[in-house]
Amino acid sequence: MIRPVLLAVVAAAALAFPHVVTANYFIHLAVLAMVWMIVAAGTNVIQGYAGYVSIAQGGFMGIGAYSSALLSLDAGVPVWLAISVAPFITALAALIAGYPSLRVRGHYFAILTLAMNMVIYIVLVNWIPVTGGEAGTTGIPAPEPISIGTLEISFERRVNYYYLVLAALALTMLIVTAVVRSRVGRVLEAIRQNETFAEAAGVACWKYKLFAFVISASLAGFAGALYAHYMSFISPAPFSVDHSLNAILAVILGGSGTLTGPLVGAALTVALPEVLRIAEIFRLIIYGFALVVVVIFLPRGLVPWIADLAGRDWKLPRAQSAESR
Amino acid sequence: MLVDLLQQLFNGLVIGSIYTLVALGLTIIFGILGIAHFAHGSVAMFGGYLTYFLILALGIGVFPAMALAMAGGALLGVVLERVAYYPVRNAPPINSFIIALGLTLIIEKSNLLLFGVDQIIVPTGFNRIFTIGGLALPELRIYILLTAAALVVALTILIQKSWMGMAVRAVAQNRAAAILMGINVHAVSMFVFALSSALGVAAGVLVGALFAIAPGVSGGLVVKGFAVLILGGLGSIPGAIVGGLVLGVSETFASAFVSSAYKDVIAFLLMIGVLLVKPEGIMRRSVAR
Amino acid sequence: MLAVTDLRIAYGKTEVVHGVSFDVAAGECIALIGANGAGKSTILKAICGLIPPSSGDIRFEGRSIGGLPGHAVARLGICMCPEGRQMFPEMTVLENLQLGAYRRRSEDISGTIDEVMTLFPRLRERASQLAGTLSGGEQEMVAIGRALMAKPRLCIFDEPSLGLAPKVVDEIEETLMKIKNLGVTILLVEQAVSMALRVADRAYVLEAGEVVASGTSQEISNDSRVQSAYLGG
Amino acid sequence: MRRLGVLTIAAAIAFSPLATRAAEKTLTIGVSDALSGGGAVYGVPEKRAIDLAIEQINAAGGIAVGKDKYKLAAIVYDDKADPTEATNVARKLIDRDGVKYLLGYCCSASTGAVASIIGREDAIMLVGTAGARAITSAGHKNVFRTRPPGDYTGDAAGRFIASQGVKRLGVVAARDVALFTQYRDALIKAFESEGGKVVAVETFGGQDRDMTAQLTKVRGLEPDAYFISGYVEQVAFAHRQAHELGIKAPRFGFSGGSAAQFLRVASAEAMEGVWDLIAIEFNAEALGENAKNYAKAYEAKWKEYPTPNSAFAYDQVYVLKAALEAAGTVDDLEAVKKALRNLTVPKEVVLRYLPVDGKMFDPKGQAYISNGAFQFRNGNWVFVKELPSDAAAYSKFFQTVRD
Repeated sequence: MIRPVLLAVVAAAALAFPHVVTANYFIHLAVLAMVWMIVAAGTNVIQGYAGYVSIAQGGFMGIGAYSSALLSLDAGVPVWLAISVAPFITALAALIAGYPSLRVRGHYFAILTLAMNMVIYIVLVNWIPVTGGEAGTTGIPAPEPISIGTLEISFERRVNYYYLVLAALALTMLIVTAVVRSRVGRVLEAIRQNETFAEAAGVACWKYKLFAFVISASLAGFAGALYAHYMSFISPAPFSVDHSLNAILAVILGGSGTLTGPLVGAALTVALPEVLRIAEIFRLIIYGFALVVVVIFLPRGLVPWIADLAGRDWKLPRAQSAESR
Repeated sequence: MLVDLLQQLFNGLVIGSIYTLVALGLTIIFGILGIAHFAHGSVAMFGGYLTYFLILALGIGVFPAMALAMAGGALLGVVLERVAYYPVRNAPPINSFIIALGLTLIIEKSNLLLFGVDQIIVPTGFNRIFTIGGLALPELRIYILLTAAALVVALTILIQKSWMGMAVRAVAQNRAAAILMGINVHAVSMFVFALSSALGVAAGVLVGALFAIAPGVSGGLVVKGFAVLILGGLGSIPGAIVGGLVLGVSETFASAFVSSAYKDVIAFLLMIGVLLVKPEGIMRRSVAR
Repeated sequence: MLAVTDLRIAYGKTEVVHGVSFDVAAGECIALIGANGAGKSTILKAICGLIPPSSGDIRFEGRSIGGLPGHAVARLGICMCPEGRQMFPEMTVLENLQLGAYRRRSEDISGTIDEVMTLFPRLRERASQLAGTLSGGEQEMVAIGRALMAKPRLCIFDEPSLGLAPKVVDEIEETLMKIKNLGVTILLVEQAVSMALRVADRAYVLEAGEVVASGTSQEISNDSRVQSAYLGG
Repeated sequence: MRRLGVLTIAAAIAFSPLATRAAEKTLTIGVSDALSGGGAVYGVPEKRAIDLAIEQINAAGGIAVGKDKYKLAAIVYDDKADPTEATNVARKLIDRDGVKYLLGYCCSASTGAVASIIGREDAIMLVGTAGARAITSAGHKNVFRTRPPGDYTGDAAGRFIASQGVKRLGVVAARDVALFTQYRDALIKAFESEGGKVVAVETFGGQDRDMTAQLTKVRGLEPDAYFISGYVEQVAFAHRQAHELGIKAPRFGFSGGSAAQFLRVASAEAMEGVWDLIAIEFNAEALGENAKNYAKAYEAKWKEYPTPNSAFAYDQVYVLKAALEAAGTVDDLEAVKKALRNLTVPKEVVLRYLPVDGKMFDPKGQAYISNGAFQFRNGNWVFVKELPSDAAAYSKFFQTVRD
């Protein structure tokens, strides 16, 4: 009963936001937060459901961002098409990288994805004729304006871009929800809880893991594309390992293996430093502590914890708590 | 031309000996506890900074300062094990992994806070350069090789000959049996963290003497360490030694003959290749041998 | 020497040992016998501190050791020769034996090594071979020798004959007799019931986590239920 | 850095017109510079020079705009020389802090990123040390730069190296910082047009501190001289390693660090005889009274001698002051832009600018100074000679390029 109401309230708040908080800067932050929510929602599929830590999400975001930017800049592809194609390009990259990598488990997989991210980063930095190197790529166009009757909606305007990203986020959540509530989602949870068991039960685990990995990556790529056309400028820096860690933090903080947790986590990682107005360095130290403390004391993350505190039966597909295993 | 090859080989070995030290610390932790201790590079950097400030503050030489810093590093290692990893020892591995990421952030940024953002260079005073044929052998690089070699030998003796070393190997090979022998696994964990952090500090000092310690250096170092680990086999001490030198030399040659821009990529390709073809690494997997 | 009273053990919420009591006197050899899954190994693990008991008492020489960590139990002189031998596979035979004496690491152990090697001459030949490369029987010898290295006050054998050829099982029986005759207190868990009863002074029969019979080995051998269930009679 | 709660900020924005009316007028400017990381060797001195200039201007009564006197205040953020961070900082300064004048900007990549988006924003950007050509050549009407682009100096440097009798040159240089690549390309072109031959171009990346492999490779090709350029932190390592490899041939370079910055990494022995071919950024002896006073004041305030390029940033503030006073407004950006474009070189500046058509900035907002050759002798940089450079001719070419 309570969930549809809550959902409606959140949706209404999101729609009203740019008209209530009109300061450009806060709309800017909200756009960034939603971009990160898309990344975190994707990361959650591989990390929260399948139980595999991928430290390549930042890199995949970069692939999406650069492919969309370069398609529209150099190949003259319409921006709408470029943004729509970017997740598929990223998915292809993830498929190629993931197919051999998912033969290994646990730490090996994490280290391998870390290496993947570093390779992507090094290529972005060094493939200067294409990417522009560390100095980045400038002048990335916003999506072409849409005309509805006489009304022209320009995405150079921040408010309009806000609604674009909001719609993208809604689409993302539809996809993720569909995936985790399907048979695939149940198999992924089985893999997380005991892969050997699942394997023994005749499940071709690698197919499901690969699927989860590719979905995660392509959502990161989607977010990257949205980011590129919003900023109009990209450089390799936001696609480094640090930002993959940020995605992992968002998932862990909010509640891994829940639908809402990663969104809350991502919003917090964007909003906290602004609210606290603290120096970057303290922020990162606090992030570090947050990771350690949450893993030790709230292994299920903030959202399930608060839900428990509220004593409500939120029927979220949620991770088994660590201590019960 | 031969001189240039030898020069590159020598340079590669010097870098490789540092990679070896980093990888040794990572490998014994992984062998015993199954933890990918990502914060290791930041601990190494902490050691480098600490050594630098000890040299300035106490007016002592680089080796005594390094010894003190290694003791400090050992202590830090014990604290990390107790406070952060111990509470999640029975949880799924993903938890310890995320703890490791959190610790990396904490230590890395605390270094910034404590020691500032400027790059620092550990002063050694080893400025002489020996020349044999056309081969230039800077005194500093020779000392780095020797220091790394001495630490590797000391570690090998410790692990092979002492009771504690035996206990470490026993826990790595058969944890339950080790407990039945009366080995305190928690004490071994702490010992391993102390030992590996001290080694990491030594590596940090060498990096700081040869190049510089600065924000961002640790990330590269720890990733190279893991590349070595995977090359040599997770948990293998001889693997770390051989893998470190192989990586150092191949990187130098790649940089000279293929592309200095993509030398790191080459290292990763090597690592990914090994993982896929021979996941146990080029040496056998074990802390034992 | 060892007194177990009303011991209960649970895995998660499932209780698998339901109030077992038995005792071992100094110098005695006691056998716990029972079918697979009767809870024998679980009881041993609890005694050795590898799993905590949910209730009940384990006393060793008058001191309660229930819930004590494994290494602390071992240091009191309770030594287990575990099921499946549990070698340190990439260490030499000699190193495996040395580790057995870990609780005596401040003492000179060369004499004990000599004694064990006299007991198992084959181990002397194989001293520098890696334990993981030995045959099952040889590994069992290493496991027993390793347990003896600790100069245990109580020596626990968990299924020493498991998975070994009949000829080797005979050798193991012989060895156990030798050890018993050295005056070592023994707690033996076996599925090879007839062998166990030949070695032991007294025996307890476990079924589904409960003691269903106890007495001298003679009495147990003659018990009709035991005969029909375990001795093929 | 100001540390205020969001609410306080909101309040400050809401009530700022009131506040200005009540108190004496304050003009808040934004400063974005690399205060940490590899760019900090340029960014920190730059920020210090700006602080010093603000302090001096305020002590002298502020800026006279029409009938009002404005005191300057600065909001300073660390952009880490990182392009993304720098654009975020620009957003914060413009959108959140309501700043109209942006100063600082030491590093090419970060500045280039901001310059690429600033055209759409309602703000004026004054660039200090960042040398990538595109920052001003892109032609945004609200960007002005005191430092000349890298290729302007590189061309003069290439001719100078050839004039030193060098026939075969080995190049080891930063891989992808536009300032250095553009300088390098101009240098190679000029050097080869004088009949020289470049035997190898080896590069290193932003985090590298080990150039031994590249140097060893170039050493094997036996060049007459080396050219090594990049940020100080790295170039100092290259010189140290060249020395360690027993390289005796002359080493030319381009990085513009102070002697102290180099000596933190390389010994005086390793640095002896090394050339730095730069725009004559700062040299108290060569530049006269203003420069001497600047050096004295900087040293008194910050307990260290100013780095060469900090003067670009110092001059930025006086340029802004002169333009605001000429425009007679702080709010009408169009008027201020016009004033900047028509500005003659203000008397307070430290560097010796070469005006184009009598104006400090050319039509693309670019200023020029002369170039010079400095050599490291006995632990310090010594000014050896001026390199012939034609600002007017370069400016003409500059109007035709966009990258």
